Amino acid sequence: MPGTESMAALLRVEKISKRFGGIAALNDVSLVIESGEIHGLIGPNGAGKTTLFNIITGLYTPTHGNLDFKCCSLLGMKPHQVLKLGIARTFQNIRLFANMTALENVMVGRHARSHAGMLGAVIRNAATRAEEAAIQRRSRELLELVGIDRHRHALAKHLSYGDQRRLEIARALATDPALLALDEPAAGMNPTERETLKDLIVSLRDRLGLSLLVIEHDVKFIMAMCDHISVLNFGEKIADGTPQQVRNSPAVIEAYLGAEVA
Amino acid sequence: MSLLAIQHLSVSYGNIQAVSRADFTVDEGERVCLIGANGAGKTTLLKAIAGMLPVAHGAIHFAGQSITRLASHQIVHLGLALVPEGRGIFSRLSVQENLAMGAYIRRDKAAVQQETNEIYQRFPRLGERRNQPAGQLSGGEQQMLAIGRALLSRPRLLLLDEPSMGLAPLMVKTIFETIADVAERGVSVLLVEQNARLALATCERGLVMERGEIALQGAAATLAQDATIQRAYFGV
Amino acid sequence: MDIFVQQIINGLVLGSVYALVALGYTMVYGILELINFAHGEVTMIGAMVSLTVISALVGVGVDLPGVVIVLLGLLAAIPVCMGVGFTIERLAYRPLRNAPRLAPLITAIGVSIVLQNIAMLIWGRQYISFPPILPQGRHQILGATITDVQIAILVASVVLMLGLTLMVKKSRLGRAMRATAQSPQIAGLMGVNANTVISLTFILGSALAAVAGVMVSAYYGLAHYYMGFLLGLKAFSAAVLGGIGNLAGAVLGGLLLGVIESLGAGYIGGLTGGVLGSNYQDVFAFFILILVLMFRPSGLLGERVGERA
Amino acid sequence: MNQKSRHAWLVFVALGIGLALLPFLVDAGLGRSWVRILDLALLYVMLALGLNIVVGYAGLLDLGYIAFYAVGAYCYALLASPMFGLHLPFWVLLPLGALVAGLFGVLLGTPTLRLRGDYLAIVTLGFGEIIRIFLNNLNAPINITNGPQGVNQIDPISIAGLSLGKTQVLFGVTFSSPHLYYYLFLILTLVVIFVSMRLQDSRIGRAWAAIREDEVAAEAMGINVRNIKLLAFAMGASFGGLAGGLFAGFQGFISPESFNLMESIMILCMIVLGGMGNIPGVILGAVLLTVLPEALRYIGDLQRAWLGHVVIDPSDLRMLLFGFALILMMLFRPAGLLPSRQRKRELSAAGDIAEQEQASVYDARH
Amino acid sequence: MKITFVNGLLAAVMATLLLGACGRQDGAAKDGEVIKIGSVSPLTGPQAHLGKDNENGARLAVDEINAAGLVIGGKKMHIDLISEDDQADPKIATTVAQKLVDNGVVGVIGHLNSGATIPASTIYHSAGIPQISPSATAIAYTAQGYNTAFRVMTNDEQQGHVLGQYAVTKLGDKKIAIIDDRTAYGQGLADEFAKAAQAAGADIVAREYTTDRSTDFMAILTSIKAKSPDLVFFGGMDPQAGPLTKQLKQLGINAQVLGGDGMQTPEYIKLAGADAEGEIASNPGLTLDSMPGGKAFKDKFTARFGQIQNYAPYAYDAVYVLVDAMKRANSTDPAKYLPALKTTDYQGVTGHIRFDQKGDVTGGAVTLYQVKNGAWQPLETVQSK
Repeated sequence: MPGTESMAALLRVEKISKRFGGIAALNDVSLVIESGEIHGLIGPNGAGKTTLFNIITGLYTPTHGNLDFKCCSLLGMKPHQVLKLGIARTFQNIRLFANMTALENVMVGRHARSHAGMLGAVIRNAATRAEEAAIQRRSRELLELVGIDRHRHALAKHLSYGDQRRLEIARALATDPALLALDEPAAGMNPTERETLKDLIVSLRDRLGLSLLVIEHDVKFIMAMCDHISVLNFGEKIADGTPQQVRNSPAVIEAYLGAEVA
Repeated sequence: MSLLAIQHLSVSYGNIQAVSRADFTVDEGERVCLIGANGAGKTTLLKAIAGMLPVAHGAIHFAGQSITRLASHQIVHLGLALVPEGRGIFSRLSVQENLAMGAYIRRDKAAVQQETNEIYQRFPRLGERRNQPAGQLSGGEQQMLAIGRALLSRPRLLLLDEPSMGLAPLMVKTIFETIADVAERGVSVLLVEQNARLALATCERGLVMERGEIALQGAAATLAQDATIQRAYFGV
Repeated sequence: MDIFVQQIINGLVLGSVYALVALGYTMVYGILELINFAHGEVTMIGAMVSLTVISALVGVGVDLPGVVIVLLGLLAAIPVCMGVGFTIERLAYRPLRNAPRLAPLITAIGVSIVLQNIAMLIWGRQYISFPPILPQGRHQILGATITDVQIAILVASVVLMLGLTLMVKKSRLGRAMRATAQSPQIAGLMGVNANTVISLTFILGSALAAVAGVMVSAYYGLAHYYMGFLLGLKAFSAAVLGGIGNLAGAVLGGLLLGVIESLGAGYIGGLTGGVLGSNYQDVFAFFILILVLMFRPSGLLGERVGERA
Repeated sequence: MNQKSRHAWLVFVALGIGLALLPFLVDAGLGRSWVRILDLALLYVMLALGLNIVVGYAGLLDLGYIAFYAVGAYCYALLASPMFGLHLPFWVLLPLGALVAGLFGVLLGTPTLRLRGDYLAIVTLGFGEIIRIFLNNLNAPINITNGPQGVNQIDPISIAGLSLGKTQVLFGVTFSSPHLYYYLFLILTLVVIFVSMRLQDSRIGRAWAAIREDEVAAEAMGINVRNIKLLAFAMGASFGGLAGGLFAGFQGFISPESFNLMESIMILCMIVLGGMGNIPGVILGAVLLTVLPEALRYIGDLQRAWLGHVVIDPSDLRMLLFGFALILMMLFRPAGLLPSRQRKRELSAAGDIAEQEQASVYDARH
Repeated sequence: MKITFVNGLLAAVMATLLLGACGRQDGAAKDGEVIKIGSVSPLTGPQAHLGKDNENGARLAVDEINAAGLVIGGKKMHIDLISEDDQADPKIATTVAQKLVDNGVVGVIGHLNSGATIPASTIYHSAGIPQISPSATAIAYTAQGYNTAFRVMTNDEQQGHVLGQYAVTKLGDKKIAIIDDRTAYGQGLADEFAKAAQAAGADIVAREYTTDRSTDFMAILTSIKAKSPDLVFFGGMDPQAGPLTKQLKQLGINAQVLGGDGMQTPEYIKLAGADAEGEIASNPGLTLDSMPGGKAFKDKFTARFGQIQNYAPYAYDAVYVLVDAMKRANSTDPAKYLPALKTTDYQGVTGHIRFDQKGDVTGGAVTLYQVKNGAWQPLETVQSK
């Protein structure tokens, strides 16, 4: 599925607004994520980035607007349904299953792509055993891909910070997404660690043909990696374009970057 | 004589040693930054100094007094304040109440009122939202609140744990200006920061932590020129 | 019409009793997120101690007005309950501060059983009756009857709630309590000794329990070593209904639960054409409770814990 | 067969023989009442394992669990007693009881899906009470449950014409009724243990663990939180329903007072005390809390043996000591007597670096 | 995994074996042959005060008999009273019953509640051990066809019938409200009362319910007030009856309160205070004071245990009835003295005790009492059917 229809719209966000009580968190935001691109989402704190994220992944329902993913509208879908369609995510404040092992975390990610039910679990027939083995195999592969296979039996909460971020990505990948949404994946990492992460993200696109949506504050990090960047400020989109276009946008400089960075 | 003196300090969680044999000082009026990779033990070190974690070995002296075995609520009284990682504001309390908590140990109401007003002048956004729950502030505003709150305990030494974490570039700039300003007024600063370049630019002296140990220390300017450091922490 | 007014009054008085006990639950919950299952038992101890003192005073023939004697009983009960509350927290809860969440629940149940049985050893298995020394004045409101004791209970719960709210909202200690509730570590950085604040919360909650215990036994005229269980359960439901951890919520929840029970007992028969009777009053009360929580999962005045991603 | 697995087999066989002989040993050493206590302990093991699915696996605090026990018991009692003149066989009644209880689990679980922690606890508590009140009052206008009088003369379980309610001589060995029930309960307990183990280590078990750890993340990983929660409620409830049916047949008489809130609380105590989520722990907790109050009956005899006479009436002390035991066990083993693998680690490395370093990184942000 | 299960279990078993071993030497030092009689009632929980009362009644009888010297079949006998706590829990009741059987008791006085008595009776029956309940009133108890089940208390039907008739014919109250506490006892009595009262021509204007834990009855009483009944019948125990009477007066309801044996206690007067004045309740049997030995029993009991709660005299009589049967049968073997028990004809402090086919006390009288000047005064004694 990935990469075949290059440069076709994968996710179309149309005039999304979201209000909490009386406060508008998002106002008429539209953007398009193409198949196979890394799309950056930046903006000052409180600009509505995470809110948009939560709307795309089904955690919030927008007040107005529409979302189209591949063929269908995502409106009214629950997170688990959105995931089933192929959008997976990570969380700003890492949300792993802290008391499960790294391997178990990734195996949970395979839930939506496997079927064994109650009866299978109890009688453990051939089909269930085969499925279980496949889940394990795939999970190991993903742990290897993100480079933490050696920690597979450690509890998630015992992993180092960087490894937790990587595990979260592996868990999301286990759901076979077409679009992977990363919420501040580099937060709390030093430049060297960021560099490694950037390589991983780029390789996900290049090797697996994934599309990615990334929120990040580190301008250097995001500019170096993204094909396309959207900028939010006070709930509105103030810029949209290639990294170069965005970097030179006066509105972005004023609201976000500050004069000397640009 | 140094304001803060750390001698052979070790801190453990269970059987994992997070900080081992750290030695350093912070002088009166000095700005010192602590840089290092994730999990190097920086936050642990700050927490141990502030009395939030028990010390396994070694000693901590502050203003000539041993605070090695004191609890955090006792240490505040001596003039040491920590702005914790993640800011640690009381999100359900109002902005005003958060500041009042900062002055919890003080009884001089008039002066507290005076200083609170100064903070509102310095950060007008806080003044505008003084009756709102602090949880409704944006990340940058919360960081300002956390710093303002710490200042209200009238610290001689301010410990800051990653004040730029998760903030937009413009906001990072504002926060660091504030830190510099605070130091100008004679408050000593010990700063933990991921953004090593910025940290070394703000401080006079730098400490580099690796795997729980202080691997290197020296003048900030010298460290900033160090090729190894540039490679490891500047991402060049 | 006067029947309806009477039912509302009945409910409000019953609800004030729930509210008084619920306040103690909610205070402790607010700071520790712990259901202090032994709180009902502390109420029972309060009732028992005050009754012992009151009976002794009446027994030796002290010539004082009834109200004064009851107040003396209350004065004796409050410090005892404070001591009990302090001890419970110190011995059964504090060591488990960092243990898995349900561990203190089990010690709370253990404490509850222990307190009941100690009370049984001290005061025996009998019901103890309250000497009839309080003024028995009755008043008519809109065709309904209300007594002096009922008025006193209503007033006391409102006054205590207002006082507590004021204390928690405005005072230095109250602010420290709320800060500790959110994060004991950060509060420590501000100079707050979290252990002291938590102890004080238990002590304050237990003093409230003593007041509630005295009122309950004075109103119903009896006390028994087993009385704390049901009272505690109802008060806990009330606290949850109002939004546990919220003082005004505890009182609102208490009053509402009282009124619901009262109206349920009074009108279920009529509403269901006689198919269900007052034997279903608790079903009715729980049903409303469940309904409320379905639409407001954090109780009526509870903070909406918005899901953050 | 290598050395190790041979060793395991030996243990297994010894265990089987031990469990088979247990009622006779206990009968000879302590008296038949202890065989009854064993029977009850096995019922509580089933109940505790059922509640463990809801609380231990899925992390849903349920204080009304006893309702499902009641549903199973009444299912059996009403269909195998003079009450309606029906006398269905046990192999219809036990699955039926489990099924009906499971349905009730789904029914009662549905409105609680959005609730968390203590709010969930109070709602489930309410449901438990509602069921008990209905059972207690459905004797009018139509008599369905016989109200507070309870249902009497319930048929004992009878397998292939062999009534477990009477003393039987099989293969030349005399089995009293409690002995016979012991073997039936033991077999079913082993089945329940087996099912519990298999479920824990399965796709469904992982999904339960995931919602226990973090519901939002679980949903974001494609787990249908609603269904998986209801599955936990239904599964736990059906274990309860099964145990309830057995209880009705064993006891011959049931009334609503056997299904009060305190019972729910005691079952919760069993799993927390034993070690939540860990099957051996839960079993130990159930056995301990059934046996302990009965063992404490001997304090009078102990006093007589050691002090020559009874100083304090045992009935005054029994529950007091029980309360103290609960507190002390929890203080010394806060994660339970046999904590689960994960909880044990959770405690031993109470603050590991990664966690401490980031514990509060983002929590203040919205 | 199962290893730990067994280890835990074995540890528990070992502990109890040790304890049990210690416990098996009781009574060795006493002179004469020892026979064991069991006494079971709730000694913890909300009904503990009544349970302890039963035990005390039985203990008084046993001590008297031992002091007087008991000779059966030419041998000197010593009775050991083994008291157990059933917590008013049906499940614990069966365990405890089995424990008494294991212990070799030859007869049992108990249990207190019908809910505990009924399941336990199956165990006594299969062991062939006679059981006399001093207080269980549910009809179902003796309707099971067990030849070992007896009671010295009138059942709900007998007492309810007397009360229903009395309310209508003697008190002349036609508009009647009924409250019960939804326990087996309260509901059973109230239902039988309702039947009898209706048969006598009364109009049941209200049927309300409470629980055996409640202390607040304002809501149901307010509903009742709207129906302005002449009489309010309460099926339940004194802890509810007391405050209920108080609240009834407080609401200004002008009706006679009537109750059964659960209300005819000194506790009721204490709890209701001055409001108890004039209210009526029944208790099976004749008045204690009018019985031979009744006054003496009361004095002895009060001196030793304090106030009689309720059923102590019945427990006391039950012990004597058991021993009387043994004496007549000249044996302490349950199988041998059980037939003698059936033909009991014994004058106790609660009345003249004879059993019918089912084991119910026959021809038992029911006495009605009224509170006058703060004390229960007998009104009249009625023969039950």
